[in-house]
Amino acid sequence: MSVGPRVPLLKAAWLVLLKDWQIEWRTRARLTALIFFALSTLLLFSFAMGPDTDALRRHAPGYLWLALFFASVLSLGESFRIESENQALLGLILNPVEPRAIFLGKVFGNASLLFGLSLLLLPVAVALYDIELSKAPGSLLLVLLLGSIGISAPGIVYSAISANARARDVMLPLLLFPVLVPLLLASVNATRFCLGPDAQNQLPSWLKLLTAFDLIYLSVGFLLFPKVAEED
Amino acid sequence: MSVGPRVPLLKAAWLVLLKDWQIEWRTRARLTALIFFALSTLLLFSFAMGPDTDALRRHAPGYLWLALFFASVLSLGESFRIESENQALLGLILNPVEPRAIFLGKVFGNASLLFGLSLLLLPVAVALYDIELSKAPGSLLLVLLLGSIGISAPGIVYSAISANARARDVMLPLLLFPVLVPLLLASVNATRFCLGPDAQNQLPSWLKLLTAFDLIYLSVGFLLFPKVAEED
Amino acid sequence: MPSWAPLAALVVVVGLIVLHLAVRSTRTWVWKVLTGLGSLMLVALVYFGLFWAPPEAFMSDVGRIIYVHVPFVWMCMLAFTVNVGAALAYLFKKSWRTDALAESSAEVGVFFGATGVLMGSIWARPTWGVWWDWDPRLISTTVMLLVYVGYLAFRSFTEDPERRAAWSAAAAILGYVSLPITWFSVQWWNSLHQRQSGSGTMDKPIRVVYFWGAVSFLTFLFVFIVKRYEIARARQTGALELPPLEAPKGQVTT
Amino acid sequence: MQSQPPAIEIDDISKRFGSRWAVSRLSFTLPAGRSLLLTGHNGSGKTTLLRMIATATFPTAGKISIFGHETREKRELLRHDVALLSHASYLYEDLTAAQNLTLLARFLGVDDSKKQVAELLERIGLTERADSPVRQFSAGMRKRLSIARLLMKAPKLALFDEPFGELDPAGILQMENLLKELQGKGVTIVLATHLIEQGQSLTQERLHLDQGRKETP
Amino acid sequence: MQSQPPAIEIDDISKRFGSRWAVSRLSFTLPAGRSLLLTGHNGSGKTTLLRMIATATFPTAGKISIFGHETREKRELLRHDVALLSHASYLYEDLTAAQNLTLLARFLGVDDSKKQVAELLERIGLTERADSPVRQFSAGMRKRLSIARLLMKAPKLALFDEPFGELDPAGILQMENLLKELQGKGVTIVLATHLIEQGQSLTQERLHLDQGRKETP
Ligand code: HEM
Ligand SMILES: Nc1ncnc2c1ncn2[C@@H]1O[C@H](COP(=O)(O)OP(=O)(O)OP(=O)(O)O)[C@@H](O)[C@H]1O
Ligand SMILES: Nc1ncnc2c1ncn2[C@@H]1O[C@H](COP(=O)(O)OP(=O)(O)OP(=O)(O)O)[C@@H](O)[C@H]1O
Ligand SMILES: [Mg+2]
Ligand SMILES: [Mg+2]
Repeated sequence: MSVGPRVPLLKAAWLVLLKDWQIEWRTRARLTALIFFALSTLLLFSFAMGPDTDALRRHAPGYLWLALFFASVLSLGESFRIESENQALLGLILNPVEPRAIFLGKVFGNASLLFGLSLLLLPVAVALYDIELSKAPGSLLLVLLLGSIGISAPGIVYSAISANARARDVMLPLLLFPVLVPLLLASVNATRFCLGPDAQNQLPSWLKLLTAFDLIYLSVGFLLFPKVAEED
Repeated sequence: MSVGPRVPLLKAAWLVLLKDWQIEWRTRARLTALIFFALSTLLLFSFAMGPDTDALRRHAPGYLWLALFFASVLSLGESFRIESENQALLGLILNPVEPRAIFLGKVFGNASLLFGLSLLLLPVAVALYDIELSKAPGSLLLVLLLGSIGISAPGIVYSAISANARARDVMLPLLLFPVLVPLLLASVNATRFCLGPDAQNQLPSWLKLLTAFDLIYLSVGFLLFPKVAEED
Repeated sequence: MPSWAPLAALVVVVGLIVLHLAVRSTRTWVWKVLTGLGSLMLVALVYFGLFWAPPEAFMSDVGRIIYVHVPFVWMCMLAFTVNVGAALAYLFKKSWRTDALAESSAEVGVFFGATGVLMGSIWARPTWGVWWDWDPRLISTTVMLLVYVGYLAFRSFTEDPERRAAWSAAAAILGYVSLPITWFSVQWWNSLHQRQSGSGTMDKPIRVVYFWGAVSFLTFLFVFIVKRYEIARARQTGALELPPLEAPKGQVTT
Repeated sequence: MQSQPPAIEIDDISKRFGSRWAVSRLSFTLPAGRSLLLTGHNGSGKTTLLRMIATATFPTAGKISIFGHETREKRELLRHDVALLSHASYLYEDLTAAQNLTLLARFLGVDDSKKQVAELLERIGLTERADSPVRQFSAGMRKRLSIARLLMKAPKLALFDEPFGELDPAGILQMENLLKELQGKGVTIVLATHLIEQGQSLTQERLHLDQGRKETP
Repeated sequence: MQSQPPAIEIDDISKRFGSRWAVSRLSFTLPAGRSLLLTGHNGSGKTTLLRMIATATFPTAGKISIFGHETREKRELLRHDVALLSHASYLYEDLTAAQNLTLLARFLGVDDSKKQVAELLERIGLTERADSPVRQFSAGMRKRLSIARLLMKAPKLALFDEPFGELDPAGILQMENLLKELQGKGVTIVLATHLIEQGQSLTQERLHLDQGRKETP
């Protein structure tokens, strides 16, 4: 009898990621629709607030992250919708693919999607909210990357839970949002200090918070995911 | 051979609505999760904007309607998710139930859900954003009601379309949001004038716009729905 | 340029378009004539726009972009009107032709609209100092474009051609209905906030050149739609023929 | 008495999915009062044909007439009299067996829906599970409930797409009796199945499809 | 040589869904090298039992051992050697037939995946449709692709849940040959079906379930 996984963890995670991209590429719908969704969210914010250029510029980081948040709800849900048809997730686990490989593959797939999306949103935010990107572009990229991972790590766990529950679409935000509040605070503030003046040099502490958040949820998710992905 | 529908249109619409509520009641997940989602959206707004009480109060109508908008995407999607399992929508149409009855039933089911949600959000908005409800409570209710219908009427048509398309969840906002921009403008402004001073008596004209929006989309949707709900 | 020139050009162009639509046999060459004519008019537009017309009162030479900027947005709206007409026609009577026309007009319309808005945006930077402003015209045009970008995205995600045709016809109608509503509500919204919009009164020579531009871009609009329509029809060809009466020989059956 | 129109008249229909023809240039007439066995290998177009007869979808070209009414034009009329038992169950997963049936009864305007639902549940052997949501049903139980849905409708033309699948031996026997009983009542039956012998003993006519075309078996 | 552990050892298992017992106090041993026919009326717990053997779910009480390994503890190990053909197809609807198989091959670490995918597609008769997304497949075509998935895995224990359903006569014949061939290669087979005679001719042991309990048929 063969022993242990035939394909190592990271290779399997990479295969999961490739598979998701393959499906993505065949349907192509998710990426385009996400971009579009995030763009119209940015626009909706400014419509809802009225023509108040000053307030818009001040709150730009908040709008940017909220748009990413709502987009992430859609993206995370979609990520397990493709697995819930024909019980494909179970098929994957029985394949056998280690659940942890699925976790890693999906987290990094989603994070890269969100990161790419945030890069696309930046120029739009410049146009709409009249912000300046050139102050600390490196830190800004880092904030966006850490934020994307921070949304995805707990998001994938909750998305897997709610993919099995009834009323999947609505369960996800129910579970996810409260957990993400600290992340939102940290990302919004870090982004604010990347875009505007940072007199008291607060950026590093927010970055630290973001990193800690990511590491905690990556490891907790890594440990928990097998429990939520399969029956016990 | 029997001729024509055995059950009249409005009766059938009422039955569709009852059925949806029955499913809703059995799962109970949608309503609870919707409330929760809208609440955390309201919270997220205040977090994202930081401690700026004045801006919060000024933009409260915008936040309220944005929360309802994002909640409506979930609610509308769910509305056809229950119909897409086992091709239940087709089963309903072959029953036979007139597609227009399905349209009416679903629009008013969704509108009442959103209206109820908005009523629940009001006290929360009072607590979070420090607004006053007592200025024109009657008009405020009217605005909320008209807004809920205005979201649901085009929303149900688009939701029926995207329920069958790939990447259902992400397709709906793509189609719906741009169309809802005028509704958002009208609702936000009408709500603003219900909550605050209305020196130039602008409320009636916004209410008129809302009513027109509702009537137009109800009738266009009523005419178009059969074309999108069944094959031709 | 004499002030009747744009009108005369319009009569010629519309005549050719009607000829193309009415007489099938002319379809092979009318579009070529229109392309040539349009190119000539464009050259003339460059001359009249850049050298003949006086500089705009407030914006000097940068203002000359108006000769392309505004006609582009007009063409965009014209294309969307064609689109909704095709969608309505499709719902009344199923036809692959109207579906192809709907697709091509929406795509060409988005092209013209996006270019027009982009030019406006480029224009705004030197004159207003920002890329974007909360002007009703900008907002309503952008929202209109978003409606149709969504429409096109939706089309490309739907595989079954018949369902796509029916669904996108419905989406086109709902979308078009929203245009006048957006237009008026946005204008209302802003006028109530007492903001200034960018338009002013125009000098007569400027207006003449500006209409000239509109007519020359009309020819391009027409040619683009016709060509795009032909591509859409070519993609449908497989869809139009019935399968052969007898099964093809030598086919493997399981 | 006027001569009756044929139960099903298929006039040179073709059905395309994307660039593939699922049904090609098919013509066939089922005279009134007779029943049809539909056979063919996997992917030959049986389900597609049944769905077209049931007005769930329509031919890309050609026409189908049921009892003399064209399906596309008269769909509202026909849907009262045609019922389809399909691969898809049309059931609401979150409603119970009884609720699913009651819902259908209400839409059909059945008067004593309560009694009829109870009778049907008894008949398909799900009385005990009447109040379980369909989500918890086994494959065979779902199939049984779909059969009850079809019976509730009391159609004049009943279409069965692989009705024996997932049923246990007792269920298969019941199904056979049901098919005979319906025919005895004058209901026209179309039966698509891979169990050819069983099918032939229950029907009078046969249509064999091969890649969407009529073939002699 | 040491005496072989039994292929399947079911030790007083019960499985509860909500407040209902789908399988109750079941014990059974399938000796190594023999194959099992699983029968029972609709809702008797066949699918649930197979899912438990395949480590897709686990008993509420009691233990199952496969080749001497307890399923809950050794699931990672067992999943390499057990394959399940189920009501659910585990297929990705938006990938093509070939892509679905290639994906599985990659996860299994198969070397010449391209060749093997082509061979399997040939074997199940889907070579022509290799590049169609599964969403466009008919019921029988999906079933065939699921069978290819199972074959790709080359398991030591193969579980079949109603494998004959939806297959055309040629497919049923192929399935029977496949079951014989696997047994010839020493693969242990568990076959749940309602076609009892067919099943009995293919297996040596039989387990009949009635409301989740063992019964003599
Ligand atoms: C310095 C900046 C700009 C100036 C001075 C300007 C000026 C004008 C003028 C004079 C018109 C014609 C108005 C009329 O027909 O009554 C016009 C039309 C238009 N502009 Fe601009 N524009 C500017 C920037 C923009 C920008 C940035 C955009 C979009 C992003 C834009 C979008 C439009 C549109 C859509 C129209 C067509 C409206 C219509 O007449 O139907 N413009 N603009
Ligand atoms: N929605 C669809 N999109 C694309 N192709 C489809 C679709 N539905 C069916 N087809 C194709 O049409 C053909 C006929 O399918 P159909 O389901 O009618 O076969 P069938 O005879 O019922 O087969 P089975 O015995 O396997 O149920 C198949 O080639 C199938 O791939
Ligand atoms: N997810 C579930 N939740 C609740 N009950 C379930 C669930 N799955 C199965 N059951 C119940 O368990 C029992 C056994 O179901 P199972 O699917 O194992 O039956 P089966 O023998 O495979 O029947 P069939 O021949 O109809 O396929 C049934 O009463 C069913 O209602
Ligand atoms: Mg079939
Ligand atoms: Mg079963």
